[in-house]
Amino acid sequence: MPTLTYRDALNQALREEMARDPDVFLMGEEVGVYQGAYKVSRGLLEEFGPNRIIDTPITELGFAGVGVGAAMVGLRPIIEFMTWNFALLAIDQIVNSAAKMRYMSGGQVGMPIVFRGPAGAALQLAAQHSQCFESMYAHIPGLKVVMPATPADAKGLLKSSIRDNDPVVFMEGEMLYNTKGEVPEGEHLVPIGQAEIKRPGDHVTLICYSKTVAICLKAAEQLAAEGVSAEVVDLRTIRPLDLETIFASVGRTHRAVVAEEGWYFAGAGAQVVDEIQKGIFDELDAPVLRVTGADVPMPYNKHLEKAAKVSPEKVVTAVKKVLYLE
Amino acid sequence: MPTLTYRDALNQALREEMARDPDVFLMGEEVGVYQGAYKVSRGLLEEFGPNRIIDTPITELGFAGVGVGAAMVGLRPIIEFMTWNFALLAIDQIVNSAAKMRYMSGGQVGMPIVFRGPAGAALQLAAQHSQCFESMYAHIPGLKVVMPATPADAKGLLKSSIRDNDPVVFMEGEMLYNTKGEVPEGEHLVPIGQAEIKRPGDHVTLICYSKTVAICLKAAEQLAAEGVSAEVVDLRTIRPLDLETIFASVGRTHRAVVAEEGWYFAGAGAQVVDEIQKGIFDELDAPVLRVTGADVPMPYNKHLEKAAKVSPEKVVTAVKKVLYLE
Amino acid sequence: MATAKSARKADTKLAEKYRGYLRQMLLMRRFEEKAGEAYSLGKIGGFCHLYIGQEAVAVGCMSQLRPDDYIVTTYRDHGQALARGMSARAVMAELFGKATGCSRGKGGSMHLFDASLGFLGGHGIVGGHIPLAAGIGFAIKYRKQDQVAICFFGEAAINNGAFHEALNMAGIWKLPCIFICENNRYGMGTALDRATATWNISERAASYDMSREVVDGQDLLEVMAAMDRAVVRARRPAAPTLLEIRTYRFVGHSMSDPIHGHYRTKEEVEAHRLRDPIILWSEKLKADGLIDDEAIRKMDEEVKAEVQDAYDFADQSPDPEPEELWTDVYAPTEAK
Amino acid sequence: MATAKSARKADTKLAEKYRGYLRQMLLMRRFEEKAGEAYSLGKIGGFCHLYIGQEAVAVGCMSQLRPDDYIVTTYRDHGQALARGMSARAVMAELFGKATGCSRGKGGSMHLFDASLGFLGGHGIVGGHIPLAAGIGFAIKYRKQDQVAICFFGEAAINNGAFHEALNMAGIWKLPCIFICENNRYGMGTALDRATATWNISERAASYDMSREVVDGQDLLEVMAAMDRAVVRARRPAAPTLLEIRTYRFVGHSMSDPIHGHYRTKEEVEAHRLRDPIILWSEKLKADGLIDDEAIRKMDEEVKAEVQDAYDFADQSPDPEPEELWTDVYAPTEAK
Ligand SMILES: Cc1ncc(C[n+]2csc(CCOP(=O)(O)OP(=O)(O)O)c2C)c(N)n1
Ligand SMILES: Cc1ncc(C[n+]2csc(CCOP(=O)(O)OP(=O)(O)O)c2C)c(N)n1
Ligand SMILES: [Mg+2]
Ligand SMILES: [Mg+2]
Repeated sequence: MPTLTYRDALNQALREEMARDPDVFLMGEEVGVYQGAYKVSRGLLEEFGPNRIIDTPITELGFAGVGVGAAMVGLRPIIEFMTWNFALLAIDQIVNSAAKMRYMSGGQVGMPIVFRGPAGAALQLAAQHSQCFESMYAHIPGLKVVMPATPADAKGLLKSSIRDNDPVVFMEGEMLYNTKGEVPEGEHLVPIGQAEIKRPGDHVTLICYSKTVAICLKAAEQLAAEGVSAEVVDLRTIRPLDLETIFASVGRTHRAVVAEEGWYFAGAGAQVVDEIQKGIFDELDAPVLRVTGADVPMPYNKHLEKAAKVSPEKVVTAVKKVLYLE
Repeated sequence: MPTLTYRDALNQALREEMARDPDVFLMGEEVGVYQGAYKVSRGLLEEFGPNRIIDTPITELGFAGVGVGAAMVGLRPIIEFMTWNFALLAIDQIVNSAAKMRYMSGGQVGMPIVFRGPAGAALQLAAQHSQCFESMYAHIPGLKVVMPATPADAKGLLKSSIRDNDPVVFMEGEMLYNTKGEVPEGEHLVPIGQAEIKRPGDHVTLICYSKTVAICLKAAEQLAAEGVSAEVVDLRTIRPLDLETIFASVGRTHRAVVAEEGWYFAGAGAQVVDEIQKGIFDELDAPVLRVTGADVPMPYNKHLEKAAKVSPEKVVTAVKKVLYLE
Repeated sequence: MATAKSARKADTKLAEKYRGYLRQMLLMRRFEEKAGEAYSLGKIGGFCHLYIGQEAVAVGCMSQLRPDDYIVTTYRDHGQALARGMSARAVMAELFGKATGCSRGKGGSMHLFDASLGFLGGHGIVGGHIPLAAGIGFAIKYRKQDQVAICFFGEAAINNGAFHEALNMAGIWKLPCIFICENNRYGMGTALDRATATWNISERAASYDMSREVVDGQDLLEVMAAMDRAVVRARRPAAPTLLEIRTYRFVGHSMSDPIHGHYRTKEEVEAHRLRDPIILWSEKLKADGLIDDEAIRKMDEEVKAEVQDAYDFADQSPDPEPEELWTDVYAPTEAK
Repeated sequence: MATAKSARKADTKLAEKYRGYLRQMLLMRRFEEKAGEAYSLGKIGGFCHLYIGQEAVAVGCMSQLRPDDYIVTTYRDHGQALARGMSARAVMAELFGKATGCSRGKGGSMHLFDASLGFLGGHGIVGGHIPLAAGIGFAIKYRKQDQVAICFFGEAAINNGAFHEALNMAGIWKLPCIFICENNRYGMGTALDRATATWNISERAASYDMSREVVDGQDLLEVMAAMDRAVVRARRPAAPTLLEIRTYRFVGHSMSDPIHGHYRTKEEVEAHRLRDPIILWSEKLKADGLIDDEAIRKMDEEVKAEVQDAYDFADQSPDPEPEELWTDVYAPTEAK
């Protein structure tokens, strides 16, 4: 299997789906001439032309709405946000138009659209450019929220999202774009709504997604060295949650730690905790602990930023707590 | 003590605080000449004049930003959203400007501002006009989120919010405006961050806020008739959460049900559940159950809408589950 | 001989058309009056925004469209739905929240839809649907077709960022869109000049390299003529237009708003009522000898009967099944 | 005699001022060059947007302000901070993320603040700070004071809804705001004409009943003159202005963007470099006999030393204390 970066895996998914379906187009800031702010759309303008790769003004609310309108009449838009931080300007269109169109119209108007772009923090981009909003979108019925951690999942889930008939919020990671991994060629589809066990284990379940998957895998290694066998469950999709996989794993380990990059209050992890304690309360030998980003706007200084972020060490500490090792 | 409607209690708080502090002003759609879309600002234009009661164009993003700018130089704006549904257009200013200004500026620029208006569903306003977004705002460090359930709390919390030096998201309820209750005259301040036990009980704790408080009180009555003694804890403030009061109550009853009007996925209730199972895991005799609005865009038809909403019956059913009575 | 004959034919065809427009306006008027009645009886809930006084705008604009064109509009959508040819039954049933409604009772007054007629809602966020119209226009161009996408909105919406962002894209991409600003002078209780820095709304089109016209919305012929020009511009090769159509709301903003009070006087409303589009059009048709009072009376009776039938239909129609609460949140079908 | 003498005095005072402006522009230029260097060395992180080529805009605009006026700007804020009188040390230390930085190391390059100078950021959301400027203008008017609030933004920001909503309010409320559009022709890699339906940006002021001017941003005198007129309009009785100042970015959008490539050619950049505002101003001063090459060389040496000092200061300054992570999220003080 060829090894690709997460960026190129996304690029491949876009290329394959645009070749497969003439109704699919990509619209956003700098996606064309500039080849993408993070080069995810590199080469697509040359291959598909300006009718299908559309550079927009810096008007997130407006072009998100243009995407929604195009989807109302059957096109399959991929709307790229340069980052999800800027999508706050467009959230009205995502929540009030895209997520509700089918329902408000009594099922007459479909909404096959993908909103995508990098989410969360990179390095020293400070408060306005380092945010995670998946829990906001996952809060909304009508939306699906997908957050792949690996190149293979990035390709497989983006292809599934583009083919999906509902609005999908697809969150990538600037810090993930350069990560490498094996990616199946051609028709590789990862179904929305399926978590994956990225590392099997017996003593504790580490539930994670997007950037925290690599962190939890590191933590699992450190723990292994100390004789603790941790199972790493990559949610991959935040909404809908794959409760079956979560319950099966925690049902075996009886202990869980949820790691998410974003803030703790009503984060996606809180929902995971809620589901676990409700679904398999009697299986729990300890409270489910969460490791989240520090509950502050992201500081610029690199040491402060590092301290604000989730780390393998923080995950290990939480694991030891749920194992009552400390 | 005089009996007032929730609406008039808010009106009184606005009037008293504007009389007390010339830096306080009210800005929003229809707050002046029209006397407020829901008449919360009735009479204020006449009393304080057009310099302090400002009607705006229908530009939520813009006038929220005007409020933030005014607060940056020391005024104390009260920004009214006709409803919080429309505030999605302004969320960028609330999250990226208001919540981060103090931090980004290294503490130089304060943000004493209140964003207020009705939240949640009224009657048959359908999908775009019936939403609860408190969990989105409570997710954001830098913001405080306040949701009073009674006229007295409405007055006391609005006064505290206006005097607070941080951005406060203050959510009212169209269905609460006409509810009546005793309201202390004059200097009545309810501190932000303090829950209140609205009805004491021993067997189970009902955790609620805003519109679900009355629902839980009704449920508690029905339960009393069946010999179940339920304690009703009104959070009043969503962020910061009053964990002390929650833990004290659930620590005694060992069982809890959380009732919120909004959607279940990563709702504020999920955070409450997370805190409880983490904070007093060993005190729990049953999983904490949540009663939430149906996980769908709000339908227009009145029967469907009723079925979508939280009701005393749904709360009672949940209570019986956590008491293993069914 | 033959030509004279065909000329007469054309004449009578045109006469029928013109009488048809009167009937449409009457239907809209009677429908809204009935809706107001039903609202007071509690048969209709939520917000209910009537179109009384603005009838000529919807009729004039729709009269220039093809069946395959698209329309998006605001919460003030009853009249436009009827003008597009949706049945009084389907619309009234929707206001009643019934399963037989055009949105199956799930959308209500503010969210009328009929995809088969290209009537794509009924949207409740002021300004929020304007980018949708640009998106539909984008899709038309993407597919190299020649339909047009028209968008109705009130004059208060033109201050909202969504309006400007959408018109800018329509301008740079030359989308087949017609942006129709129904300037009824008030956004709820706020008069145009208290909310908008320019009195001459349509000038904002200059910022977007867009054609513009100011139209008397109470004069059906004027609306038809301006819309005809806009549609010609919009069909291939496409160019967007901003129409400012000046009209007036004879009733309150919604059923919960009095006709006059805080923000406008009884006198002002009465002065505007003198230019009732239905009266003006009736007078014209009578002057042209195309109709007489008797015929108008009969037409009105017919229309009232049609509205009563719609009312009875809506009243007797079933509510949606309880399971309907859970459907239409996500697509039932498999991925494409 | 006396008059001639005072005239000479005035002359020399003006001459000093003019030389001072040259020094400011040189300082900005050398500062940015050094910042670029430090970025490549990894001493500065995150995004870093340099101001090279646009110096005359900041200097010309700031030169007309009072100490009690207010400024808000974008992420491209280093030059403006220096032009407002913030020390090279405080700004460089902020870029280094140090405790001695103007935002105590928490804001960084995109979020420079100095409340004591009315320099209120440094904002990262395109268009998002324009309503803030309107709000500051609102506060000035609310307090019946006569300061002005100025707002810098790029030409790409004028398509964003926030720009339109803010200018409309500034227009209806006649706020003491000056909206300064630094038209450097590109928003990142997008040329003005690909994103904006009108080539003549300042015309958008017409939508908001606002005065406007188009200014050559490479010519310091022109910027000063236009800004002077705008400030006069903004002080009581207040009236807002939209200035379109045409300039050019000699470097990439940010440190991660090459100077030329996908979206503009080497030739284009070189052609614009011929109108380097620093060279043009130096030539003018020399022609007027207010300075000579030798003096300019010495001035440049001084400036370089000042920048090196700032660099060393930043480099040697301490990082914020770890506890700083948790401070400034909420106000420390009690409620008012
Ligand atoms: C974004 C947003 N803000 C506020 C409202 C509440 N609201 C509904 S209609 C309306 C007035 C709109 O006036 P106009 O655009 O002139 O249309 P008209 O009602 O006159 O037809 C307002 C403020 C809303 N629906 N959406
Ligand atoms: C709302 C938003 N969308 C996108 C971005 C990413 N971005 C940062 S600067 C920029 C280009 C802005 O160009 P312009 O306004 O002309 O200012 P300039 O950089 O030329 O000074 C973009 C797209 C952003 N910061 N905010
Ligand atoms: Mg209007
Ligand atoms: Mg630019």
